[in-house]
Formats: sequence, structure tokens, C-alpha cells
Amino acid sequence: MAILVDDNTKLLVQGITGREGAFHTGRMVESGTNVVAGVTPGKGGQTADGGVPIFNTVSEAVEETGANASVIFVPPQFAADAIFESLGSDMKTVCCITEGVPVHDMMRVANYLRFKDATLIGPNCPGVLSPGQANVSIMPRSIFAEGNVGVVSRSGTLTYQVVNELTQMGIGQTSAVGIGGDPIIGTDFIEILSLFEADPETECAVMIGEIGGNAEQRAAEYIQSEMTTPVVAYIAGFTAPEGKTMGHAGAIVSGGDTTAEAKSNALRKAGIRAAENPSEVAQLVADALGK
Amino acid sequence: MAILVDDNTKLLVQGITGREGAFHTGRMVESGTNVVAGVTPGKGGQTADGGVPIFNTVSEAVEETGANASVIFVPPQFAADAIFESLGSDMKTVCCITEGVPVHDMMRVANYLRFKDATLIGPNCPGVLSPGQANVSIMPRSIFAEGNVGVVSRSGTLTYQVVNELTQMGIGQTSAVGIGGDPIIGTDFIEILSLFEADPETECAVMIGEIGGNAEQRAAEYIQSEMTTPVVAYIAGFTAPEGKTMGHAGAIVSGGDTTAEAKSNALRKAGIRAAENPSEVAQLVADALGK
Amino acid sequence: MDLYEHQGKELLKEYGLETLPGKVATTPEEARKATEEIGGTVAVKAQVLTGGRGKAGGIKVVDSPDEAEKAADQILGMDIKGHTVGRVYVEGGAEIETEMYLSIMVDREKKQSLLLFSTEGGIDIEEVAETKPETIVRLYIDPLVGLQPFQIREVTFASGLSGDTAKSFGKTLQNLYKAFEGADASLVEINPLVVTKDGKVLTLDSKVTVDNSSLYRHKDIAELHDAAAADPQEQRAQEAGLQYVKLDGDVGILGNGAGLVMSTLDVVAQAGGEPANFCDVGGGADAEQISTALDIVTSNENVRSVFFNIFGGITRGDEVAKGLLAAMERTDIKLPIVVRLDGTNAEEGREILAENTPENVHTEETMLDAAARAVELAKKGGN
Amino acid sequence: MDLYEHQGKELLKEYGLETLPGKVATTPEEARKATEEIGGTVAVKAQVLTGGRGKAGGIKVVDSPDEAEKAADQILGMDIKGHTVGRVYVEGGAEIETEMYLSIMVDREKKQSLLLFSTEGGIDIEEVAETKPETIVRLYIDPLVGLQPFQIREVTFASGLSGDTAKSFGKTLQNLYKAFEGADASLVEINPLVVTKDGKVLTLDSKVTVDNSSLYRHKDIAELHDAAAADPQEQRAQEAGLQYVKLDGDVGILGNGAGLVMSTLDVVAQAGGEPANFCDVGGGADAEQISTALDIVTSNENVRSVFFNIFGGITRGDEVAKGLLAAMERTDIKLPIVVRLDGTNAEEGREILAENTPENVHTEETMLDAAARAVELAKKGGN
Repeated sequence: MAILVDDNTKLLVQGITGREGAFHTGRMVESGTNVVAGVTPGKGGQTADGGVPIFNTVSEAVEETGANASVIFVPPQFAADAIFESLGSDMKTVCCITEGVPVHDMMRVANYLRFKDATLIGPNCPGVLSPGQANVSIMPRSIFAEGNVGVVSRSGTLTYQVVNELTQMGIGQTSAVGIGGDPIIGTDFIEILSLFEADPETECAVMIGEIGGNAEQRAAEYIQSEMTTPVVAYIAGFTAPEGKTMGHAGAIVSGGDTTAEAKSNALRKAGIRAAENPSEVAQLVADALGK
Repeated sequence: MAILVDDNTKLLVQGITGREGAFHTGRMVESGTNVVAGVTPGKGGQTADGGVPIFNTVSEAVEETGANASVIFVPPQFAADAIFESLGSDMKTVCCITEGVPVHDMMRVANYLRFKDATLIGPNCPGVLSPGQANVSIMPRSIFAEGNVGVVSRSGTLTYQVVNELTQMGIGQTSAVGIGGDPIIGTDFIEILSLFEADPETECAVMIGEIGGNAEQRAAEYIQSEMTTPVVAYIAGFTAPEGKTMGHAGAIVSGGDTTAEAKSNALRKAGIRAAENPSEVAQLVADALGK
Repeated sequence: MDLYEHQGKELLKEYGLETLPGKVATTPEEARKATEEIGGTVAVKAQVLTGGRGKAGGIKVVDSPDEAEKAADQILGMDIKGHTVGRVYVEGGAEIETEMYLSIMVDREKKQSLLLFSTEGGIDIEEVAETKPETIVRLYIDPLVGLQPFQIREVTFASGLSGDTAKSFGKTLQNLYKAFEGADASLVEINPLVVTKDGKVLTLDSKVTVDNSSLYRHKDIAELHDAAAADPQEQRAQEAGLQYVKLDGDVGILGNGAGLVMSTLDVVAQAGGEPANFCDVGGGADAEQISTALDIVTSNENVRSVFFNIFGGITRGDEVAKGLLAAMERTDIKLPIVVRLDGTNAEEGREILAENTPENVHTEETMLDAAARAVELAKKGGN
Repeated sequence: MDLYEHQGKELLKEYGLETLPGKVATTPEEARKATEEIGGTVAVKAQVLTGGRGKAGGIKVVDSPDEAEKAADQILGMDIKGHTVGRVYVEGGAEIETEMYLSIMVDREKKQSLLLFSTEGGIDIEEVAETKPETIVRLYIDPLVGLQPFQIREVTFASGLSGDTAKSFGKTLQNLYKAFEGADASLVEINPLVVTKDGKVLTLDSKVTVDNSSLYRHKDIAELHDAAAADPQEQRAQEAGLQYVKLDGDVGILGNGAGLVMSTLDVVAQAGGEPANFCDVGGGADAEQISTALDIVTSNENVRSVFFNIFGGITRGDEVAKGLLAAMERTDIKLPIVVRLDGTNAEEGREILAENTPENVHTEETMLDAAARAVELAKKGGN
């Protein structure tokens, strides 16, 4: 069983006619995802590559196609509005790929989300991919394989790195979720880990963290107290200096708790396997699965 | 069993040193209510009549006394802030007695309430009284008796009228809740009726409505589909002309659905006993209870 | 509080909505001058706080200052649904392309603001809802986040407008919501909202209702209240802090508590009578307020009997009885007054009344009996 | 983006916060003039985007224009934690009664703004948190409702202030939140916030950090960026749309994706080396961006070897290899470059590199092997 997106996903692409939106819509369709609609205000009535109908508004698109998940490629200044628009049409899963969304916009979105029975992934994330079912992401489908490992990560390329090593060892994935590298994101590790915990097919979960914030420590507490599914973790950024943003807006050491070392220690204290580098992750997963 | 306020209620009075606040605090204490604290900014450290300690802020009052319910007597321009202050300290039950709170203030409060595990009664309401347990209201304790009828009403004096007739017939009450006469109120009939339905001691519920809005129609649907406890209803305002506010800010006929006739008809269609006047209510309750 | 058309437009203009040039006139001469200043064809529009003035002849389109003067002369003083026209609004013309409907109101059920839009304007929205429901867009505005850009797009696409006109339309929505929130309105309605031949989006007629409870923070709006146009007794009651609504019957009614008074009207009607008014004296009314209330109620010439319905709650029945007697002393009402006194210390109260009151005061124990008595007395002609 | 003290104060002043009179000077003469204009005792304060300038001698309190000129001469050009002082702020004096601490920041865990206040000001808040935690008030601000009046009261009572000073303090809180939200700040810190002997509430030192992602809507703030003070290569990278952070080691590092590059630094350190930088070329980097990135990385004189770590995702390995070769042609880098190419079409990519690259380019299949090789080459001194 996959989490968040699966065979029942009817995907809407917000910003479908932009460069990124158009390119990745093609890839998602190629991966077999059921892309039912696109939205670009002012281009309603047109058709995107792959025959996807375009609408002016999400509300119209949902009414016409029954879309139940959306992926957002609009420029950062319009991203919060695009998320609100999806939530306004009661979308269940929203992936915001867009990078560079203002933090205050995201605070408003994140607090509004408390009202809604919806999961927002991102922003500044690669999305969600459930091999063999749905690809609501910008991740390369080719490196994935169907299987029993759930992956959740703050980083896109580190996800690819780990997934690729898993696949090469013959270990497939239920779903891979990139939760995003921004300081304020819709969904944290804990929510995704709880979905993996509840999923009978996920036999092991991989959590890839990095410097900044303390989401990994909170996840460690959750894993220790609530999870029976084994978890393998890896934290990037041991050598990051204080006060410097390392690529991701949220990857910044700003105090003792926010270093990779502090996070790895917290994980190990909670009895969680924490790898030193991405290659070790795959090996630890194989161990956990008894392979 | 009582609803909303009972023996476990530790009451905080916001605006305890005002004329109304001070007067009704005395009455609530006399009724045996456990009034643990009062709040009046700038009068922290003083003591109100009856020995109730006064604090500058709700947060301080809750920390010191463990108050779990509050009743608000502050002037209308400060009422929304007082409600937010109570919600900020995770108060479970908040009764706002204040009349004349701006509608836009209440829209903000009501929408914010969706986040909170709290029940707001009012504004512009007489409060909640559970005979023999707690009096968080401006209602006259003397006309009540302990018993098995739950009363919910948009009007204060009509509640007294009905309760008095019930008591004189030997029929006591579990709790009486005045939900308030404003257009936007924290809690509608349905939420209170559901509490009465869940309360094993409440054997009959009385719902007193009036012109304006369509809360009674929605309640009728709820009663018909969800309740097994018998309900007796009465709607005031059959002779009210269109477009005129009848005392309560929310009591205004502004369309076909909002008349007393339309509401009474909807209730009767849903199989609910609807009285023609307050005196008939007591008789119908006696019938429902088989007395 | 309802605003006159010209006041509502003035308010909407402050929030950036576009209107046609216009001036208020209270005399035909002022209407002439206004027309001279505005120039061209103008509409002379009765300013009344009720609908249907068009059908009543309260709007005249004229081409010259002379005609405007004549039109104003006809309209001023006119009675429209019981409202006497005291002022007209002289408004410039425009070449209209389309008429639409736009409003925002407080939705009690959803506890949010409801925006209604229709491409069908200039007619009653309830009629549109019945005949062309598909032209209506309804959307809710959460006060915690306001009117969102995507909602503006939804309505704009529904309008069918494009280019700069669509942009002006979007701006109109945004500004209307700002006005609605900023002025604490419970309703702002633009009907029709027009698009002119040169693509402008204008407020042609508007209705603005401001929440009375918010007037303390809108002193400028509160000052717009036209005391002269209000019912003089309703005005006096308002100033005395009483809730009073004049009705058409002959049984004057007072009571404590809005719900109880509404119910009192009902039982009077059920007893075959007709209530002359609604009057809530409130919970802790003193002798002075009661006497003012009695005076207001009985100043209505139709009143033949008075029903004073009191439930003693926190204010005990004996105290109420004393207050009533003190109030009676201040007035010299000859009409029969039926007092029903119930609740806390009701018996003591009734005794006090029985011992001390003049002949024209009758006491009853129940609402129903009191209603029957008051109706009976009214039918006798108040003797 | 961090603002200089004087820029932050300018911004806070726009939102109604009170500060002392002050002027920026970039030369000792300007500092003299500024002191003449301000009059009395002034503080000459180094403007640097780092803390601890006081201990470093970057603040001098002087009593005359002469002394101010001397002080500025000493401070300008001073190195404070690697930052060269290019400007000073000459600020008037005040009679201080108490010093307090006030800040608002984005709280990642709660996803709301966190207001921190302490009656202990002028020292590091983390120190206060350890030594006098009871003096600290923490409260969260929900962006959907903003800073509420009751929260302002909570902090004001905690401040122990009263009367008009308490009112000014409350206004300061309100304005600081407005500034925080209005300027899209991730941090506004006033330390110390002082109360003067005559009861004024003043911002004595402030730190303001504005969210980089919001700069598109704050052109005025974006223009405050001091390109001259930034590391020239970091500045160049920023202009080229690359993420580059200079570090102290000798192994230059590039890669695609922030997480992968952070991880690359880690494996280099684990292999016994020291990374010279962080450089993320992004997902779809073309030959020109790669050559710019290579140039930036190798312009660091400490660099002895370069590790280019690529995971071919959507961009296939063969395409990346071609891009790298094209980039190499544009530069004439002699340093050894270790390329690790993995992911989609990695083998094809490695073959292309093996066939076409100059001697100084080495390919490896895994991150760990590549890291070891790069470290080894750096230790050999880049030959």
C-alpha cells in the first residue's frame, strides 16, 4: 500500500503551462499517473500536452474532473494563493514544488491548514512518488522500484541517492515523500512516519534529515514512543558552519539543537539506527529487513 | 448529569470589578458555584467580594487557580479580546454575557474557535445554569430545580418563563443554556442538543427559538435524524414585521425562512412538538415525560 | 443602521470604488444647481431607506436643470412605503454596456461573509435566484484570511469580462470587501454594478447596512443617522436605551426581555388582538425608564389598552411593582393597563399593586389571562 | 538578509518605534559632522553584520566632534570576526533607567511567530535563559489573528511598567509586530530596549533579518544589500543563481542538490579531508553555470582538489557528462577534479568522461570512493 498518492489519485497540476509545470506533467503522465486536469488562469479551455484539459480555476477543474490531489508549480509569489485555492476546493493532498515561498505566507498557510482535512507537502520539495501507482513529483521515476520501504526526506537529491542505492540492492519502496527544505513546511516527519507506521506494507522507514530546526528530534521521540516499524535515519550537514544557509532556506545551524551531530545523537539515544552517510543507509535498511 | 458546567467547574470571571461582573459574581457564589478567580487588568492582587482573588491576566489566573471555565462581563468593545484571552489559556467553556459585540469581531472569534477544543456560549446570552451544581449565568437561581429536563434558548426571559412553569409543575432541570440573541454566536442549538442527547439524565429537551436566521430549521433536521431524547420546541415572534430588529440583534425577519411560522412548521414537519406559547411548553414537556 | 444611497456611495468611494458624479439636494433649487454643475443628462433619485422607489416614481431621468428642478419638486415630500422623501440625489449619466449584481453580507449559518455575484443586475437578486440560478456565484470569505486572490479570479472569470475591465472588476471586488470589513457592514450590495461602454466598472445603486454594535468605532457613520426620518417615538426610545418598534394594532405592549416581549405580542394575537408595538424595557429598568416607556407606548394614538408583562428574575417582583407605581405617578395615563407579574416574589408584587394602584390598572397571574384581558379592554375602546 | 543596525532602526522607525537621533558615517570627517549635528555625548558604533562588536572595541562613547572623529578613525577598517568595518553609526545619548530585551522571530516547530521578552536586557538572551529564566516571557502569535491586545497586556504587566510608560511599551510591542510582519522579517530583536529616566521607550540596539524569499515585494529593503561587504565569490555565486558558501578547507566541492552537497562535505570530512566550500549547482545546470561554479570554487586559493558529485536524476548522466566537458573547455583548471557520476545513465556518462577528458579529471563510481580520492589528491598538494 502506498501513502498519500496511489492508484486512486486524480491529479490536478496548478501552473501546468509554465516551463516546469509542463515538463513535469509530461513525466508524471509517462509514469502512469492519472493527471486529470491542469489550471492556468486565462488558459481555460485549452489542452496541455498529453491531452490534459486546462481550466481557469481549481474549483472548475475539480467540478469537471473530480481531481483529489494537486501539485503546484506556480512562481513563489503566487504559491500561497495556489495552496489556498486547492484547500478551498477540499483537495486532500497538495504538493507544493515551488521554491522560494515567503516564510510569512507559509505561516498563514500552515496555520490555516489546522482547519482542513488535507495534507500539504512542501513547499520547496520534490513531491511524492508511489512506485507503480502514482508520481506526484519531480523525482526520476526510473530509479524507483515497487517494494516495502517508505522514504521521507527534507532533501530531493539525497532521496534519489538513497532510493537508487536501495533499488540497486533489490529493495523497493512503498512511497517516497520529500517534505521540503523550507523553515515552515506543511507536513513534518512525524505525520509521514505515522502514515508509514499505519501502512501494513511498509516494513521499514527511512528518514533523511539535515541541519536546521529540531524536527528530527521530535521525530525521534515519536519513533521511540509510537512506532513498531523499524526506522533508519541519516542527517546531512555535519560540517556546516553556524549561521550559513546551506542551499535549502531551512538548512541553517542556529543553535546547539540544530546541528547534524545533535540530531544524530538524539536519534541514537532514542534507539534509532542513524547512518553516517547515504551509502550506509541502504545497508542498515537491508539489515533491518533481514536481507 | 449536567452539561457544560457542573461540580467540577472552577470559574473565572472576566471583568469581575465592573458593575455587572461584581453583582453577578456575588449571585454565582451564593448559588454555590466555585468561583476561583477574577480578572480585571490593573487590579491584580486585589480581592473581590466573597474573597475571590483578582488577577491582571487570564493566563496568570489559570496558572494560579486552575480555572477551567470563564464568564465574561467586559464592555462590548473588549469582549472579543476577552474571549481570545480565555481561548489562549485553553479554557474549555466560555460564556460571554456581554451584549452589543460587533458582528465582525464575532466572525473572527467564531472562525478561530474551529481550532480550539472549547465551547463558547453567547455573546448576548444569560449563560449556563446547572441546578445544584454550578451557576455560570445571570439567571435567577431561585426559579430552578434539579431534575431531568434540559433547556436551550436564544432568549433569557423566555428561559425564565419556561423554567419557572416547569419548576412549578414539579419538573426540574439538568441544565439551562442561553445561547444568545446575536446573529453570530459561538454555539448553536445543535451542539447543545447533542450534549443533552448524550447526557443520560436528560430525559427531555426544550428548545426555545425566535425569528431570524435558520438555526431552528437546522436543529429540526438534527433532532429528526440524530436524537432519541424527546424535544419540545417553542418559537417566539409570530407577529414580528419584516426588517425590524426585535430587541435581540439577531431577531429580525429577513426572508421566508426566518419567520416564526416557517420555523414552527419545519419543526412540526420533523415530528417535533412545537408549542404556540410558553405555557404550552411546560404542558408538552409533562406529556413527553408521561407526567 | 441603513445608509442612504448617497451615503453608502460616499463610503464606497473612500474604499476606492468608482461611482458617477452626484450631489444631494433637499430643495428643487439645489437640484437645479446640482444639475448645472454635473451637466448633461442626470437622474434625480429619491433617497429613502426602503426599496422599490423606481416603481413608486422616485427616480426621474432628465436632460436639463429646469427639468431637474421640476422632478425634484415632484419627488421631494413623496411618500414611498411610509417613508417621506426628504432629499434627492442628482447623479450624472453613463453609457451602460451591462448590468451585474454584487453583494457581500454576513452569513449567520456559516459564520463567514458571503459574496454573491450575478451577471444579471438591476433586478431583485431573489428573482434572479429563482429564474436564472446558474448566473449566480456564491462564495464564502473566511475573516481570518480575507477575500483571497483565487476567489477574485473565480468571480472575475464568471463575469465574462476580460482585459483591463476584468482588472477593474477584480479591484472592485477587493475594495468592496475592504469596505465591508472596514466599515463593519452587515451588508454591502451593488445593484446594478455596471460596465460602461468605455470599460469602466461603476457602482450605480448601492445599499449599505452597518452593524449597530460597531458604531462606537465609526463615529463618522453614526453621525449619518437621519433622526428626522425615523419614527419620533422609535427615536426617543433609542435615546432612552429602550427597544421599541411601532406596529399597527391597538394593544400597547411592554415587558422585560426581548424574547418575552416577542412572545407577548404572539399571545395577544392569539387572543384575537393586535399588538400596537414591541417595547423591551430591559432587565433592570428603573422607575424613570418605565415611565418613559409607558409614555412612548401610550403616545401612539391607536393604543386602547396596555399590557405590561413582567417576569421577576433577578429583579424581584415586589421591586418591579414599586417601580411601576412610581412610574405611574409620573404619568397620567388613563388607558387601562393590564399587569402580569410572575417569577421571583410575584405574589408580593401583585399585593403591592392591588393595594396601591389606581382603577385603570388590572393585574393577572398568567400571560394568557393577561393577554385576553388586554385584548378585551382594547375592544371596549380603552374604557 | 541581515540588515545593519542603522538600516534596521530606519525600518523600525517607519513602523513607529522610537530611536535616538543618529547618522551613518563612512569617514572620520562624516562622523565629526554627524556629532556636531546631533550634539552632546554620542556613541560611535561599528556597523557590522555580526555580534560582539562591543567586546571587540567597535563601540566608543565620546563627548565631542573631535573625539568622534578619532573614534571613527579607529573603528573604520577594523576587523570584527572577519567583517571589515566600512561604516559607523553616530548616535545621540539618553539617560537610561532600565534595559530590557524584546524580539519576535519565526518559530519553525510551532509555525507561528514567537515573541520573547525579558526585563533583563543588554546581554545575550541565551545567557538570560540560563541564569534568569523566570524573567523571560514567551508567547506565540498566530498569523491569522496577529498580536492580540491581551497578549500585549501580558507582556506589559510582566515588564513592571506603569502609566504612560506602560502605554508606550504596549505601543512598541504592537509596532514591532507590525514591522515584523510588514517587512517579512524572520527576526526583529531589540536588545536593549530601554526606558529612559523621562519614561520614553527606545530601541537602543536592534537586529533585523528579512526573509530572502520575500525580497521581491520589498525592493527598498533588497537595495540595502551591501554587496561590497559580502565575500566576492559568494556575491558572484548569488548573482549567477548558485548556492555557494566559503569554508576553511582545501577540497573544493560542487554537486547538484543542497542535501547531496551537504552530504558530500560530510563524506569528505569523514575521509579525513576538509571541505573548502559548499556549492550547489542545482538540478538543471547548463554548461555555462557549471563553468561559473567551477571558476568560483577554484578561485579560492586554498583549494587543492575538486570533488564534483553528481546524481543523475531527471537530467541524465550522459547529458551531465557532456555539460561538464563543455564547461571544462571554457576554463583552464589545472587542479585535479574527481567526478562521481551516479543515477540515471551513469555508466554512459562515465564512459563519455573517460574517453574525452583531460588528465586532471578522475571519475569514481561511489561518493565514498570519490571523497577518498579527492582528499588524497588535496593532500598531495593538488598535483
